[in-house]
Amino acid sequence: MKKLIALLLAAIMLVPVFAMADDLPVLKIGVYEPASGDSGAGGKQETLGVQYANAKMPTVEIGGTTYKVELVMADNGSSTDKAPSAAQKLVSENVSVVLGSYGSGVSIAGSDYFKDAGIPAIGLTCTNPQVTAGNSHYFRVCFLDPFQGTVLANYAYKELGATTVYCLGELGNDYDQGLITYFKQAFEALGGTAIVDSFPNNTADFTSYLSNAQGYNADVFFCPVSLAYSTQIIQQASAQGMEIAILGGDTLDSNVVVDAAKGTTVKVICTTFYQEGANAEFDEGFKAWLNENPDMMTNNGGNDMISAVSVMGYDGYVTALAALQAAGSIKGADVMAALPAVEVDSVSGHIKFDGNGDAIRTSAFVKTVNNETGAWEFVAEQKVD
Amino acid sequence: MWDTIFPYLLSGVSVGGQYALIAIGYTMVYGILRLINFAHGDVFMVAGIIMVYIAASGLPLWLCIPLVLLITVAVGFLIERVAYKPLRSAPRMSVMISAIGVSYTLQNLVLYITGGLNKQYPKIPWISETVAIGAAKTKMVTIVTPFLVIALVVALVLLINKTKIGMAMRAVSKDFETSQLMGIKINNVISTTFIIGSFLAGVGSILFFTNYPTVIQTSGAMPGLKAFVAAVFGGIGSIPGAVIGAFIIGIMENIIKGLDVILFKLGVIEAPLGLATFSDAFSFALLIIILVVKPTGLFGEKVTDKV
Amino acid sequence: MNQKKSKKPMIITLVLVAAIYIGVFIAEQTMPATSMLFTVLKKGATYALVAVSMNLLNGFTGIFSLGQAGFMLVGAYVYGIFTIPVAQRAAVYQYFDGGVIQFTVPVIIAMIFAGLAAAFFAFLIGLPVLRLKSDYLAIATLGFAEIIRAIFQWNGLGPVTNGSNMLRSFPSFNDFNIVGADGKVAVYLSTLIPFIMSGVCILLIVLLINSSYGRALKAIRDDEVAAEAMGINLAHHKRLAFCVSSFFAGVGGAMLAMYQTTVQAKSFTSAMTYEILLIVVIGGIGSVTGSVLSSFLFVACSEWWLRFLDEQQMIGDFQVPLLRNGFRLVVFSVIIMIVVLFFRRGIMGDKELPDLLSRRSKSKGRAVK
Amino acid sequence: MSEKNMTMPAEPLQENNNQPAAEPGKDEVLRLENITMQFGGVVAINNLSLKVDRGEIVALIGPNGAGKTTAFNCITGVYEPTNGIVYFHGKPIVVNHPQGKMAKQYGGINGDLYKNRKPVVHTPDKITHMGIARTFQNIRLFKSQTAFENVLIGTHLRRTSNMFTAAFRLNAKEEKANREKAMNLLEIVGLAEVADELATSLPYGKQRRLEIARALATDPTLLLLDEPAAGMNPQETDELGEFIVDIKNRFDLTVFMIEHHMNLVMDISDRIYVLDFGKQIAEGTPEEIQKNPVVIAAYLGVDEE
Repeated sequence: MKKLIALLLAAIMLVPVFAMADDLPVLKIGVYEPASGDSGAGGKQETLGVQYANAKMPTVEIGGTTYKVELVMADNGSSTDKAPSAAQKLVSENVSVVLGSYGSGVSIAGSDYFKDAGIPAIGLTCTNPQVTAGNSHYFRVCFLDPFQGTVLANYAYKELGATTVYCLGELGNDYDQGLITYFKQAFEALGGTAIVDSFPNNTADFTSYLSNAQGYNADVFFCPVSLAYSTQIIQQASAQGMEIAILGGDTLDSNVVVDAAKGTTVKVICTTFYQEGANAEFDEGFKAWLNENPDMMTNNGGNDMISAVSVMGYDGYVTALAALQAAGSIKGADVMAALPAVEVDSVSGHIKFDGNGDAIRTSAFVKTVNNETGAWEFVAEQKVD
Repeated sequence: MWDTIFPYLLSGVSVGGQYALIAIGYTMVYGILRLINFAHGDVFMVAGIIMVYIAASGLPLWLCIPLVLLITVAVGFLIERVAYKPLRSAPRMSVMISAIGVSYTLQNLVLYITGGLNKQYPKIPWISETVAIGAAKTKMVTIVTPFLVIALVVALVLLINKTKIGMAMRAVSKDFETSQLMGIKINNVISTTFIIGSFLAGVGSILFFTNYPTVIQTSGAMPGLKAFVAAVFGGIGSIPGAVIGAFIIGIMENIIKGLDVILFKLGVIEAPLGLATFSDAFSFALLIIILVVKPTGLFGEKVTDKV
Repeated sequence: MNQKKSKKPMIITLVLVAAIYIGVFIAEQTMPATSMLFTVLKKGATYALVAVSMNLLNGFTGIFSLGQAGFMLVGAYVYGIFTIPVAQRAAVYQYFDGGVIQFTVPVIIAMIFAGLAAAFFAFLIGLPVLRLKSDYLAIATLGFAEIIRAIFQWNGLGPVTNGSNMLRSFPSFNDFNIVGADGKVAVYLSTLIPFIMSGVCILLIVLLINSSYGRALKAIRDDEVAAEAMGINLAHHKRLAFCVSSFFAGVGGAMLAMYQTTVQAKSFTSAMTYEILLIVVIGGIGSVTGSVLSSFLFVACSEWWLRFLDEQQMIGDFQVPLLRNGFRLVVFSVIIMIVVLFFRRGIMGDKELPDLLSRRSKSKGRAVK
Repeated sequence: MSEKNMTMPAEPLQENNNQPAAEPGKDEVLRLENITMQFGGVVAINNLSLKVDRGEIVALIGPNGAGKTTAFNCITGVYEPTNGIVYFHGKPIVVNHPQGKMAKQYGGINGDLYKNRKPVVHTPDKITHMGIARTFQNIRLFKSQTAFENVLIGTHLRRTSNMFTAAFRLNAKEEKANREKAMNLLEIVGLAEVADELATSLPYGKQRRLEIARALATDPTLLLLDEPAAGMNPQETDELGEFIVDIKNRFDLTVFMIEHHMNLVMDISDRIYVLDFGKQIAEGTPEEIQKNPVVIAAYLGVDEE
């Protein structure tokens, strides 16, 4: 028995030796994203943005030398207990900077590992303030939940004329719970009532929660949950013939959601970072790239619709390169030092960090699903001052 | 008030029916092998995945469904032959560990195949249509389920009481060794049990995933455990017991999800207590109460083991 | 175990163990702290303790319990709750304005609390379920773990448990490193400390197993009726084993918290218990040494050695087929099934390192349980 | 004989009425009073009454299925008798009368004899604690442990240490004493040289002796032997006979044994009780029993394996 295992391991240890060397010096960027679990779909789409950027800008010139940029992927399995080893994997590969993650919980879970290794991290779509709060190594290119929560609350109250909102989040998901809390604050400040409810993870049967919303006579069903759950909720809502609108955060901005809502009567609205069409050049390039790579297409949910998380992935990569160049070194510490001053104009707009390391964002896009055509429709660009 | 509770009952009945179909598999296997087949819930999940891929391959649905059931049955049969048969003489603990191993393997296999992403379950015409019952709207499957379950159970009970193999099953579940000595082909009986169990799990998965149409490797775990609880609750070895237990659990857990609203409507509480958190835990609380108070369950007959 | 038996193997064992500890210490000072090796060692040490604690029940007392994850959860939470710096609490308990507990206790005390809390839950659970037969007991304990999980996630307890949100910024393994004046780490202890922690705990368990009580537990495992006829009080001894096992599971939970740097109830699922059970099985039911060895093997394979299976590999220009995210776990579970089916005695059977070293071990060859 | 059987219940009955806590002769070790054990419809023991005095070797014989082992199980607390009292050194250690459902459907003898007495139930370990040790008809050794460890476990119940003192080896003196005691016992039963062998790897006869050694380790005053000579050849049986007498004297024991080997029984026992179909059909010295027609009838054609 022991022999068997020993042999097996010996064999395993040998394999990586065959990895090919490259003539250009290599610079590693860690991609810390869920490829499996509840947020797997979103994580893959976000990763696509990074991969596309890497395909477009495979090399970068830093301090006179040109480096080949190599992406090191680590699947954090959308769960806080798998996160540490994923983070540790990136650290052990000596990446210069980490991009990610989709989902705030795993970002927080990985944070300390990057911190201890002195590697800066750039959050792409983790919107919970706690990710960057009280640390100097975590940055973020997207907006924050207090902002998004306010935007959603305003929209629900003013545009949808809602007075009662039923909020449903997943137990133990920091993104859901955070956004719901800020939404509740903002919405009740406006004079509405928000009822908060949670479901245990791996829930499939949402019918009773939908009944709850009706039971409370809610005007809006607010569920900023992972794609795994939001699709379920939409389909079951249509089965129960629910009239009230389903409102969600940036996680809902995905073609998976569109497919679920297509052909139903369920009204799905969400806030997001980017509206397809705002940057024609990127759109075309990205779609073309997807169509060339079938497995990328599958990772994007089977069609070439652009979800905002991909854009954020792209922008994160751009920001990272800018930081590397500004640092003039591939040492994590130097990059960390350079990041606060970095400013870039990219697909999702102008990116500049505030004292917390959060990109200063003043506007979010609101979009809704067209149930016939099965496409996102731009509703409004919401600003909060 | 009734209008408030009715939707929960509806959800409860439909999910209960689906639990029932899984629970029967548990109760039969336990009745014969005294083994908690931890992998049964995963067989149910695998059935769902198979449907996803077969339907994606573009076969017509009327062909998909029988095909899915066939493959599911094959899977169940193989599991028994590969993972349990070699351990026939081994202590119970090793068999149970093997069952856990199988469950682990199936989940990881599906994780690998699906890449860890939720898969959309194909829409099966008729049963996924929406119908209105009074105020509440629901899918056709919700109404179909209980009747289908009852029909299947009746058929099963007939099979067990009227046919030769059924008699053999009863004999084996009464006394394994003796019936072996009496020349009953134990392995055939056990295989048949697994085949029936997997078949029902397959049917259950079709109903379940039509209602809640996404499949992921963990989809089977919770329904599996709850179905087992149902089986114990109804009395291990008793098929009607399993079915009744399943319906009770299905209804209760949905009532609990809605308890906040109900109490809210009754004016007992002003703000929700978040009791929905306990919708899963409740089943297990019930399990433990039953095990402690009446280990034989509602309809189980006493199993006397020799001192 | 007989006084006539030579002490030599014992001494060799102790020397080996000491050598390992020294090796760990040296490795930590010399090798880069970012190496995957240390992650494996830290997590391995944690799992080793939990696996041994489970083995005490399933292997030495013959109680088939599947509650381990639940007790780890209790331990992890209690540790977190009592060690999060007061300054940080406002941030951690952001939705429960800082929570109710506004003090901290030293790490060691917190770990003991963690163990005691887990043992207390075990005591409560044990009262009803320990009377149950093998697999009913298993499913009941599994259920209890799920219930505990739900309780800790309930927002009603938010001010204490932070509801379903994660606990974080409590002392982690890395905080054991001694930082010099220059802000750089002077002495690395982040791997040695967990080794010492679980080493001490495992030593305690071994001492118990080899004491008069340990023999009584083994007697219960072998034959309850005979054990009772020898005047061994079944209920008392089973409860004892259950509480002790849970105590150390709780301590293990606290260590897991330190390793993960964050704690969240939702990750303590039955899947975690299954993993630990499989570790015990691979190591050999009834062998402490086995559990320890297989913990490190298991962690190393799943976190490190087999990770390459999750990524596309090129050998020359040839792309190795099948390698894709998740393949690692497939290979892994197949290995486990092979062990479960064909190597049921696991790595060590029910032997310990000293048995292997002693010449007598031949005559002591034991039957499969 | 049979009228004796009828009169037996009478005396304890009066006894209970005037003095509930029976006060028998002080050299009486064990007394069964109207013990009846009923499993569902089956009456395994029917109103069995017997006594064993200090220093005696008393045998309980009877055809297979006569309820001998059931009697042992009632004494040692494995079963709770449907009705009757077991006195040990004059103290009632088991008291029961038909309860609940049993009370109604139970038509047996003396059903209401002990109505006025509170049932006393002890788990087997308590009874072992009081000083009754037993061996098993189908050997029940701890299979994963050595002969030495098997005996050592027998010393556990007299421990003064608790879990912590034991784990931290604060009970070293006691531990040492126990180990010596165990080794000593192994020498007495002549198994010293196989001390480190797995119990289950020993030959049959040695396993039986080991079981006795293990029982002795619990410091009993009464030793219950369930077919100690089962499966032994005549020579081994004779040795066993001497051995039993020897340990009886050495440890000042009282021995109550179930046995099929008549030569053994006739050789060493002072008195013999004969059971058939759960009823006591005879009692007396070996000579009386050998002459007793009822016994011969009961045994007619019953081979003594």
